[in-house]
Amino acid sequence: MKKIINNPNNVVSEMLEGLAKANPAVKYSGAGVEVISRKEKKQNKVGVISGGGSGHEPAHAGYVGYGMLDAAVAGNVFASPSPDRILEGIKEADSGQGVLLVIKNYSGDIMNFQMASELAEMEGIKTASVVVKDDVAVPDSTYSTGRRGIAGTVFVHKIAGAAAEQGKTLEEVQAVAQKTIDNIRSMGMAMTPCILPAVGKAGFELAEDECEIGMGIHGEPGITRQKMVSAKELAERLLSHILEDYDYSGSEVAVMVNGLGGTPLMELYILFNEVEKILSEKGIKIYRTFVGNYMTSLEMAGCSVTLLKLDDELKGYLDYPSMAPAFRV
Amino acid sequence: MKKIINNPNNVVSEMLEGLAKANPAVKYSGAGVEVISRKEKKQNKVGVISGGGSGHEPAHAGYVGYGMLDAAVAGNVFASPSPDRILEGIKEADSGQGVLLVIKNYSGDIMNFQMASELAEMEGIKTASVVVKDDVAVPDSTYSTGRRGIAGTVFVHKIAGAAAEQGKTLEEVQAVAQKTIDNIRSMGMAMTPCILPAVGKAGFELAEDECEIGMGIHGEPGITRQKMVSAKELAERLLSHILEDYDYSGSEVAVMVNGLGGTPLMELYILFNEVEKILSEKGIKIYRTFVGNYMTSLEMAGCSVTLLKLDDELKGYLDYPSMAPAFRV
Amino acid sequence: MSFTLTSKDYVNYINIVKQRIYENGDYISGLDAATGDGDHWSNINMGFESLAAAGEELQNMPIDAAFKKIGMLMMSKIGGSSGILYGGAYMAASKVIAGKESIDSQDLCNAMEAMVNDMMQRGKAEPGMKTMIDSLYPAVMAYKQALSANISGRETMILVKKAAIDGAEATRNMEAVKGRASYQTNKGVGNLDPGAVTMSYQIECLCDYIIDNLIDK
Amino acid sequence: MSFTLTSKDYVNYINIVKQRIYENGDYISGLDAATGDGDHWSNINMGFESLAAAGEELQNMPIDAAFKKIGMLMMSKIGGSSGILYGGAYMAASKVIAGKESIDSQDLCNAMEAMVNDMMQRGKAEPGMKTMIDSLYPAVMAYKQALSANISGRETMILVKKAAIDGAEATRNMEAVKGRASYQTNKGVGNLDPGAVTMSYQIECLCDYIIDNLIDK
Ligand SMILES: Nc1ncnc2c1ncn2[C@@H]1O[C@H](COP(=O)(O)OP(=O)(O)O)[C@@H](O)[C@H]1O
Ligand SMILES: Nc1ncnc2c1ncn2[C@@H]1O[C@H](COP(=O)(O)OP(=O)(O)O)[C@@H](O)[C@H]1O
Ligand SMILES: [Mg+2]
Ligand SMILES: [Mg+2]
Ligand SMILES: [Mg+2]
Ligand SMILES: [Mg+2]
Repeated sequence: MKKIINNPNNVVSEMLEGLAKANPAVKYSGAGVEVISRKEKKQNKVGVISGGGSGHEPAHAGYVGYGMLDAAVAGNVFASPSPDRILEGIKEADSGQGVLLVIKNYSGDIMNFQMASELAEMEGIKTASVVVKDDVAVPDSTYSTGRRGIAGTVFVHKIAGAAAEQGKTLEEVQAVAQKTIDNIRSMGMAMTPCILPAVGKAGFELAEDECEIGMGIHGEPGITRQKMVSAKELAERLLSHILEDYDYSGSEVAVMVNGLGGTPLMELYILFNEVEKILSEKGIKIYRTFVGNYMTSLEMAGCSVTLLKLDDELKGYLDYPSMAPAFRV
Repeated sequence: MKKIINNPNNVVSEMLEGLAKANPAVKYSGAGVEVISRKEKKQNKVGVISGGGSGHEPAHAGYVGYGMLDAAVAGNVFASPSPDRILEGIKEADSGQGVLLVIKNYSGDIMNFQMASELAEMEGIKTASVVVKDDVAVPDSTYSTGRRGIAGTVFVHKIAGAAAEQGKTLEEVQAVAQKTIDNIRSMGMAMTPCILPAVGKAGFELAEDECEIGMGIHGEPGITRQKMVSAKELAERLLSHILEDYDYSGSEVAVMVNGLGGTPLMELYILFNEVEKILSEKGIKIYRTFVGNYMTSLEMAGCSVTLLKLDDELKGYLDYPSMAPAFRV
Repeated sequence: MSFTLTSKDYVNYINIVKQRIYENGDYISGLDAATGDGDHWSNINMGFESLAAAGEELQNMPIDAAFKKIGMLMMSKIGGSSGILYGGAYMAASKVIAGKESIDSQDLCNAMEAMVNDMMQRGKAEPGMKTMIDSLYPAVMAYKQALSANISGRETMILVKKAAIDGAEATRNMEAVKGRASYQTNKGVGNLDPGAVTMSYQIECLCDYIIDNLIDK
Repeated sequence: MSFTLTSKDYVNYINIVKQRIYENGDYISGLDAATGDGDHWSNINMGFESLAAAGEELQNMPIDAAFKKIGMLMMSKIGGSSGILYGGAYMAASKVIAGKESIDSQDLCNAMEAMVNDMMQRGKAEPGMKTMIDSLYPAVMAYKQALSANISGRETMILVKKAAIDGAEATRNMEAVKGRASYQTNKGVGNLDPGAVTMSYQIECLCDYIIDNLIDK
């Protein structure tokens, strides 16, 4: 393992300490709490928070800022933050109008955020939750945990954050966040594994010419392990899974081509170039595009493609200014 | 080699095509010319262009936008663009007040930009040039090529771009760009090699526990190959080279902690956290911080640290709005 | 027949299981990497490190308070699925032994039953879903049966331990429904569930501790 | 004694050297990777591919125009240091043979001399700095000497070729002053300069082509 770190057990706190020093608009709660929140707290606004395991940077702390999140709560690498941390995030975000929790659909996150929201209610803070499940690599299901939440989560932060900034109520913000979730689908792939700092070596291997279609952002298994394909074929493959799952035909969409951390921007743009061609052939109109590292998996090489179907309401929120350093609009 | 590409020979044009589709504020000249320029051309403003080999994304095309570059010219991977391409970039950037060329100090870039500026003068376009040489890993010299231009170049784009946007003359923009260059020092390191798409395999190897201090952004040799060190020691090492070369004591600086493409943001923030501690100990005040992938080397894992000494003039330009997607201020 | 388990004993046991978990780092990380996200060992290892670090404080508390404190520490230090599941479980256990300085065998069985119930409820999971429950649940069942059958404390502990280990082993052929292994096309069949394995370590170490230290030979 | 080199010949030669360069991809990439940025082969290979692609057009031009066109193609298709150096060199060569349909041995020598002069001026480099000049310069010197010594065309070509190859080999012990190898602590000593090697391939192939096809045996 070659990483620019000190002690593997301190990566989260040292990272957030660095992040808060670099971004004067946010403050850091300190080690053990791991909350990044806005320094200037707007009063009487619905708070929007998110969080999850670390290792997905810039998610989630990079999305704290005007127009987006009020606070982000970090767990250890790939581990949901605990309820006490989340509670601190909720308190930071609360200014009297309640707090929306944007949760990614993993059983650890669900259980921890659930308990945190109970603790918050006990302290008199109203909360509401939405659960993002955009990864079409996994069949949807109510019996099992079901679909994972991946890069599409960033769109939910953006839109819920904008609605909250515009003075919507908790119920309204929750409703528009849910509507966003209902219209998002993502699909990813990976080319190399990632290494958890505390573990020190990769959990799996991919051969020199192999990739895994549908792999999750924690290296969870995908659909198929196969020979590496061209950017064109990859775009076709990822989009076909998305389009089989949800009918985007004739609609306007926001597109995100997301890098997993180890894949250079050059490749993401080449992939987007192919994605655009396919969408335009299919008559799906791109309203706005985001290409970059938005929801990563440490140093993993790979990518995901996300589509969000837009209407005028969602467009308005998507276009609303955001000062979050990792998502400036 | 596992890359999300189609044909290795087309990576530059497909990337820029994708980039222009993703960013409606710019236009792409087309394959073979490889110029990204602003769609809305402000009249009677000094043009600022830059460029160089590809593989350093988001440099340089990501820095085209209001407040920063007017055009960026891309060569093949790691190869300076040819004079005819640069000439196209100059023409795109020209609106009657002349064009500043921001060149990184490599003999290929110098020769190609030099000829392009002669061609431009022949067509009646006034040009001026500055050469960025911030990499303290290489001793400065007038006899040899001397210091390489690396991540500090982005600050030069930013400041020259802001000065031009504010209506300064070509001479004034050149002067402030030169002043910026005079006050910038950078130092990098690498942990893994990168793979040129057309070559298909790495040009060198670094052992599982090795890094190379001072390696250039094209994998050019550094100062020492050594065992990997902690983030703290790395910050000390990189800064000591910088501070030995230039006296930043008592001054206010902009800091950039730049990733080479394969290093996750988590590690960059941890490194910055250490950089900040050292600077604060030494009484060097940080005015503004930039942490991210600004000047990369394909998928190379590694980083660089850049310091820019600021005065009120430079602060003003650094803080001036920029709409370039890779450097929003 | 029975035994008396104090907070001091529990802290001793924690130090033993902490070592056991520490030594099996590669193995457990590998299990979670095969079907999940690879962090289970680092989560649970960090959890036991912080329990051990709080040993001084824990051993001077009544056992109900110690369980509550353990729950809070696990919930906040481990994170992920295991942190909240263990955290919730210990807090639930603390309630059923409320007011006790130390506990006997029946109390321990009650505590473990409260734990598994809390885990099932919180995780919306049942036995057979390839989780840590598949080690704890059969252990609790065996414990209850042994207590009602009135066999020796030593034999009881051996049965509980065996049920936990067999339960963990049985996860190999189960299809995952909850947790990350459920994302696999084959639902993780063929691989042990890491959470079940670390659960079985804990039960095994606890039973062995009781056998070795609290029961007359 | 002399020979006549036409555009058609030059295109034939280009196809030969293109193949030679293509076959040595790993070797040349390795040389540039060792001391530079690893792109020299891909640059020059792409350049010769585009020259070959323009073969039809080139072979129907007078040789001065063909050289100019070659220069423009190399400058725009290769990029990097080599592109502009070769581009400028061919354009300079085109000027000294202006007005010629085809060239003889003296013309070729003059053209090569113009090339090396342009390279030295543009690159601010001299022989001994571990660049492509270290292959071309001695070749030109040998050529001039051979022409004034009035030896056979065949022998002349052999001498020119040898000088180019020896010159490339001599870069091994030189310290780099220009180009990326100059960044090395040891200035690249011990490694051949990739640009000198590909230059020597070109001169070697050209000399061999002339010997094999244009000179009576
Ligand atoms: N819903 C659930 N109910 C019960 N146990 C679960 C549930 N989800 C996961 N587990 C258990 O947690 C273990 C994984 O723990 P850990 O790796 O620490 O958390 P995470 O899955 O969040 O990374 C699994 O092996 C399984 O035993
Ligand atoms: N200033 C210069 N003068 C003459 N030749 C040079 C100069 N700089 C580089 N070269 C030659 O160019 C070769 C490298 O070419 P190439 O790899 O294509 O360009 P780059 O160095 O820009 O990557 C070197 O091996 C050397 O022979
Ligand atoms: Mg986890
Ligand atoms: Mg190059
Ligand atoms: Mg796990
Ligand atoms: Mg090169």
